[in-house]
Amino acid sequence: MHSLFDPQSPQARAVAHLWWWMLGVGGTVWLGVVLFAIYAAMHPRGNRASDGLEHVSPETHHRVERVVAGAGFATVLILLAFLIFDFSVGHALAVHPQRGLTIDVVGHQWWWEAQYEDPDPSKMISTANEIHVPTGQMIQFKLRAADVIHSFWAPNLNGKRDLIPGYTSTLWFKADTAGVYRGQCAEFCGLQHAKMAFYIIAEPPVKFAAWMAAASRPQDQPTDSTLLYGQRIFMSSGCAVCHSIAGTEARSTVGPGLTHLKSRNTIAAGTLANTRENLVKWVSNPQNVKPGARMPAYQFTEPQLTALISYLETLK
Amino acid sequence: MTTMTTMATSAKPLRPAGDVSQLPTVVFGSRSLMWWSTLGFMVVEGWTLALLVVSYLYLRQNYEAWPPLRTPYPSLLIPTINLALMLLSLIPAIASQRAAKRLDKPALKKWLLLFSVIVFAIVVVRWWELWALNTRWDTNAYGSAAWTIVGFHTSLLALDVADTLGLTLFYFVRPMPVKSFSDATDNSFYWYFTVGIWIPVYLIVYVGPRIF
Amino acid sequence: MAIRGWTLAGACTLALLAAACEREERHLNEPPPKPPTQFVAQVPLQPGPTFINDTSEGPYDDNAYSASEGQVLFEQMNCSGCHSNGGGGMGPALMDDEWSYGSLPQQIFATIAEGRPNGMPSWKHRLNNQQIWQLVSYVRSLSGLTPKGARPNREDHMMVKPSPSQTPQTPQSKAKNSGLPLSSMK
Amino acid sequence: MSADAGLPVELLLSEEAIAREAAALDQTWRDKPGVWGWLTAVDHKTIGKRYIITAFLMFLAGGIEAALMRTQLARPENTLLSADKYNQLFTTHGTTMMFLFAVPIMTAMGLYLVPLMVGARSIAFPRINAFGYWTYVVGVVFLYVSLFANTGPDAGWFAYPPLSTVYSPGHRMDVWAQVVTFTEIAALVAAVNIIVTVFKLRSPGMSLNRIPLFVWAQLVVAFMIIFAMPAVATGSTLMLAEDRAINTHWFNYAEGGDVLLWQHIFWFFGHPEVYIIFLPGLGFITPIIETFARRKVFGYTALVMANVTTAFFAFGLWVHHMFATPIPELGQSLFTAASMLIAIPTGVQIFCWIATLWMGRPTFRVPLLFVMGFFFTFINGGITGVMLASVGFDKQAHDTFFVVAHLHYVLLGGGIMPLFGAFYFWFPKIVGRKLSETLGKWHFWLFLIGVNVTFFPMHILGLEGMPRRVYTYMANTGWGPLNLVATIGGYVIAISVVVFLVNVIKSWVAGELAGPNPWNSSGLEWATSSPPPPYNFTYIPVTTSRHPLWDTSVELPVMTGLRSDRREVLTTTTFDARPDHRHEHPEGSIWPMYLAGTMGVVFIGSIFSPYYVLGGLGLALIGLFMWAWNSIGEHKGPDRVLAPDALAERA
Repeated sequence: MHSLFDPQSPQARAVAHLWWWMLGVGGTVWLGVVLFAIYAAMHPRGNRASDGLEHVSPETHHRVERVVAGAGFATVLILLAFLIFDFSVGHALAVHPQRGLTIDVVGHQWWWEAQYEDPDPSKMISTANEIHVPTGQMIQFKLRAADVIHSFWAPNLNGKRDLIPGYTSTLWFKADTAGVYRGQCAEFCGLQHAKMAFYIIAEPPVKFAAWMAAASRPQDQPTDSTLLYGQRIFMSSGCAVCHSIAGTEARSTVGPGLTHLKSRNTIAAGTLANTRENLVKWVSNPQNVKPGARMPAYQFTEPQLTALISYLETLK
Repeated sequence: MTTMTTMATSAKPLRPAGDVSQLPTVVFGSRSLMWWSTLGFMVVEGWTLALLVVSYLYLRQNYEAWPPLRTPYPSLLIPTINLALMLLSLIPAIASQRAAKRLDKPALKKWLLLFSVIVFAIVVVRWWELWALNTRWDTNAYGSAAWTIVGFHTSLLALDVADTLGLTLFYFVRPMPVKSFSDATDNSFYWYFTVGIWIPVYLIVYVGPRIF
Repeated sequence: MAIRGWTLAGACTLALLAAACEREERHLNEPPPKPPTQFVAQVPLQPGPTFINDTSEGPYDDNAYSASEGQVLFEQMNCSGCHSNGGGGMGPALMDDEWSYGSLPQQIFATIAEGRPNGMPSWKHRLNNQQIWQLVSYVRSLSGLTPKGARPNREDHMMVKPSPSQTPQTPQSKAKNSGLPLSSMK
Repeated sequence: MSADAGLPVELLLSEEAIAREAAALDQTWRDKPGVWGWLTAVDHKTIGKRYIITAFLMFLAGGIEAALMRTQLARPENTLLSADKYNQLFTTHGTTMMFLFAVPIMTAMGLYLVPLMVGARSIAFPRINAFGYWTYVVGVVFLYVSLFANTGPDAGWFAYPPLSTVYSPGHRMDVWAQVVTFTEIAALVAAVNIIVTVFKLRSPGMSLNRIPLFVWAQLVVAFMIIFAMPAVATGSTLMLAEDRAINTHWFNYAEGGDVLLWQHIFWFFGHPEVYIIFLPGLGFITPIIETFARRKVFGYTALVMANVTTAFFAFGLWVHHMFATPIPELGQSLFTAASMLIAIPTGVQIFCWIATLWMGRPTFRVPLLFVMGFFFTFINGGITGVMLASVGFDKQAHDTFFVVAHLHYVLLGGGIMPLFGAFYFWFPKIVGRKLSETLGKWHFWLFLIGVNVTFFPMHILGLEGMPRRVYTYMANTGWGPLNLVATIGGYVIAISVVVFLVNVIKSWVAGELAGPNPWNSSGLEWATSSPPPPYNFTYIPVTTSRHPLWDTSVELPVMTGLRSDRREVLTTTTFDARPDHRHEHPEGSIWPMYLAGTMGVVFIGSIFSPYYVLGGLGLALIGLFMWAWNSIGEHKGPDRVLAPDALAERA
C-alpha cells in the first residue's frame, strides 16, 4: 500500500518499469564483474620470472588489453542505453496537465493542509492529511511550505516533490485504480518528521463527487445537551484557537481543519487510526503520541473530555 | 610498543648516484616551497571569493531592481580612492620584490616601509569603504551579499597587511637571514593577488548595481 | 593547590555544561511549569504593575526551544495584529524597555493570562500554562531581558526589526516600571 | 647481500658511513623527548599517526551512534531514543563520519605515506601540518563536548535552511557550522601540504609518469579539496553562521534570499566530498594488488587519467542531489548525463585491477581479501549510483533508505574496505610489526557479511517507501522485519571492528616483526626501516622507474650531500624531478598548537560574541609573530643563493 513495487498510475508505472529494467541490467553487470574478478583471481595467467614477478606472453597481454577495452566499451553502451531510456521516461513524466483538478498542498510542521481550487473562493474545500482524488483523471498539486522544507511523496502514484519556502512546485499524476495510498514527508523537517504521513484516497469520479459534496457541507448545530457542552468546550478551551469547523465560529487555520474529522481514517497526520479511544488519547495529551507536535496538552475533567470527544465524533 | 632501532635499515645496499651539497639553499619564485603554499592559499581564498560573487549574482535573479527598491546605490568616491591607493601600492610592492631579488637590503627596507604605510592606509580607508555600500548586512539579501564579499576581502587584506607590517618590523629590529629575501618576494606576490582580485569585486559590488 | 585548581576548573566546566543543557533542552512531554501562585486575585483593573512577591526568573527564560516556540505562537495567535512584531501599533511596543504592567516573568504571565484593559484579551482559557510561559520567554527576549543564547534568531519575514538575538542585553533593573516586589512596597 | 650482479662493493656506501650519517641525522631530526616534545612534535609520521588514531576514534564514535540508531529502528515505534536524541545522533553520525573520520583519515594516510612514497625527508610544511592536526582536534573535542551538553547538532549533516536557521533554536546548529569550519581548515592545510610535497619534494628521477598511483590519488584528491572545501566554507562558515548570528538574509526568501542557494553551494562541495573519500581508497588498491599478485599494474596511464577525469566530473554532478526541487528540467538532464558518465572512469579502473589480478598470481593475504570485498560491495553501490542518476527513478528513491543503502555501499565498499586493507598492508611499516593474519580473516569475513546484511535490506525498505532520517515508523508500514535484519547486520559490523581492535592491540605489543619490506613490495616507503626513522631516509633515494624496489634489482641509487646538522630536504623540479635546491626545514614548535587553540577561540567564540573573535584574532597574531620570529632565530646558516653552473645529474 506504500511502495514503488505496486504502481497505480501511469507515472509510477513508467518509473517502476525503468527500475525493473535497470535492476536486471545492473544486477547482470554486478554479477558479471564480480564473477569475473573471482575467476581472474582463481585462474591467473602469469608466470614467475627470475625477477620474482609474474609475466605474461605478449599475446596474452594483448588479449587482456582487448578484454579490458571491450569491457570499457560495453560500459559506455550500457550507460548510453540507460540514458536514452531515462530521458524517454523523464519526457513522459514531464507532460504537464494544463487543466483539471488542482489541489494546493501546504506542508506544515508536521501535517499536510490540502485545498481544492475552485474559481469561486467560497467553494474551496479545505482538508488535512487525507486527500481524496478521482481516478482516471490527471490531478495537479501545487506545493508550498509554511515553515521548513518538506517533500510530498506517495510512491504508488508518483515520485516526490520538495515543498520549499519561497517556491511553489508542482506535481501531477493520474490514479488508475481506486484505493488508499499512503504517502509520507521525505525531507527531514524536524522533530516529528517521522510522523508526517498522509493518504491519497482515489475513488471513482462518482464517489469522489459525492465526497466533494459532503466535504463542502458545513456542520449543523448539535441539539443534544452533551454535544452542546462538548462544542462549548471546543470553542472556549483553546481548540478553536487553532482548528476550524465550518458552520461554527471556529475559523482558525493554524492547525488542521476538523469540519469532517470523522470522515477521515486516521488522525495526527497518519499516526493513529481514527477511533474513539485514539481521539481520547490524542486530545488528552498529544505529546504522548507525537512529542514536539504544536498541539498542547489540556487538563480536561472526565465529563469535559467525554463531551468534547462525543462532539468531535459527530463531525462526519 | 616499538623497541625497533631508529637507524634506517635499508632493504638494499645503497649506491651513491649524485651529490647535492653544491645546490643553493635560497631560491625565488616557483622554485621555492613558500611560493607554492602562497599560491595554494591564493587559490583557496580566490575561489571562496568567486563563490561569493556567484552567490551575489544568483540572488540578483530574485529582484526586479538591483539594488532593491528603497536601497541607495553604493557610493563610488571612497571605493575609487581606495582602488587608486591599491594600484599605487603596487609600486612599492614591485620595487621591494626587485630589491629582495637583488639581495639589496637597504633598498628593500626603504620600499617595505613605504609599502607598509600605504597598505595600512588602505585598511583604514576600507572601514569607510564598507559603509559606502550604503546598506546594512541585515537589511536584505543584497546587503548581506555585498557586505560578506567586501568583508571577506577585508580579511584577506588584513592578513596581508599584518604580513607586510610584520616583515617590515623584522627587517628593522633584527638581523635577517638571506632566505628571508625570498619571503619578501612572496609577500609582494600575495599582494598582487589581493589587489588583482579586488578589481573585479570593485566592479561588481560598487559599479555593478548601476549597470545591472 | 593544583588539585584545587583542577577541581575549580572541573566545577566551572560542569556548570557551563549544565547551563548549556538547560538552554538546549526541548521541553516536550512534561507537565507545564506552574503559573505564578498569587497573581489571580491581584490583577488590578487600572494600569500599573501587578505586585507580586516572586521576582524569580521565568521557567523558560533560559530555554532556547521554548522561546522559539513562543515566537511561533506569537505569530500563530496573531499577536502581531496589535503588537506588530513587537514594534507596537494598537497595542504597546514590546521591544523597548517601557512596561505598563511590569517586565517580570510573572507579571507578563499575568498580563497574557488575564488580559489588560483597552484591548489585551485574556488567553488563559485558550493557551495552556506551558504555552503562556513560552510566550513570556519570547516577549522578554524581544527587549533583551533573557540570556542572549536562548533568544530566537531572525524569522523568514520582511526585515522590520532586529531579531531578539541581536537586541542588546537589558539588565532587569533597567527595565522601567518593572513592578517592585510587594515586600519592598510596604 | 652480495654485489655480484651490481657494482663492486667499494663503490657502495659502507655500513659505517651509513651508520655515521644516520646517527647525525637522528640527532637533527628527532622531536624533543617528554611532554614538551609531544606537544611540539612536527614529524609528519608522528602527526600522521596521531591523525590516523584520532580519526579512527571518530569512526568508533560514529559507529556507536549508528549502533544506537539501528537499535532504535530494530522494531516499529521503539522508544529507546526520543526524536530529539535521534535527530542529534543521526546528525552527529553524518557529521562525524564525513567530516571527522573519512576525510581526515584519508588525508592522514596521505600525510604519513606520501613523503615516504616520494622519497622525501619530510612533508613540505611540517609545522603547518601540525597546525592542521591540532585544528582538527579542536573540532573533534568541540563536537563531542557539545553532544554531551545536549547541544549536538540536530538538523542533519546537510543542514538545509530554514530548518538549520530559523527553526533551530539555541546553539546546536552553530556547533555544526563551526565544527565544519575546523575540518575545512585542517583539510585545506593538508591538501596544500600534499600538493607541494608531491610537486617539489619527489625523489630525483621521479618524473610525473613514475609517481606511484596512491600518490596520484592523493594529489588529485588534494586538488579536489582545494576546490570543494571553500564551497562549504562559503556556505557554513559565512552564510549559515551569518544568518544565524547577525541576521543576514542569505536564505530568507522574504528579503530576496534563497534556500536553494544553500543546496547548490552545499552539494557543490558535498558531491566531490564523496570522491574525496573514495579516491584515496581506490589509491590503496593498486599497491595492494601489485604486491599480492606479484605483478606491475595493468594500465598505469589509464588509471591516472581515470583519477583525473573522475575529479573533473565530480564537480559537475551536484544537482543530482536536488532533482526533487523545482529546478529546470533541461539542467536536470545534463546532470543525469554527467552522473552516468562518471561511472566510466571508475569502471576502467576496476577492469584494470581485475586484469592485473588475472595476469599475476594472487596470494590471498588479508589486504587482498579486502580488495576483493571492495569489488563485491563497491560495484553494487556504483550501479545503484547510476540508477539514482536517472531523474525519474531518483524522484522515487531520493531521501529514502535506498539512498542510505547506496551511499553506505559506496563509502564502506569504496572507502572503508580498501582502508582496512591499507591498515593491514602498511601497519608493519608504521608500527614495525605485522597484524595477525588469522584475526584479520575473521575481521574481513565478519565485516563483509555485516555490511551486506545491514545495508542490502535497506534498498528494499527504501523502495517500499521508508524515508531517511525517521526516528521511528508505524507497525502498519510493514518495515519491521527488514529493519530487524539490518540491525542484526549492524551488530555484526560492530563485532568485526572489535576483532580488528583486538588485532591491533595484540599485534602492536607482540606482533611478528616486519623488517623493512615484509611484503616484498615495490614502493620507496619500503626502502627504509619499519618504522621509518625521523628523517625517513639516510640518503635520498633516486627513482629510475615506477617500481623502484622491483627494478633496481640489487642496489638502490641514492643522493648524497644533504647536510645532516640541520633539517635539510632536497627539492626537485615539478615535472621531471631534477634536483633543484636544498630547503631548510623547521624544528619542532609549540606555536602550531597555540595557533590552533586561537582558531578555537575565534570560531567557537563567534557563536557567543564578536569580542571573542577579535580577542582570538589578536592572540592568533601574537602566535603568528612568534612563529615567524622563532623560525628566523632557529635558522642555521650559511645560505647559498646561486647554484654552481653545472651540477651533473648523474641519476
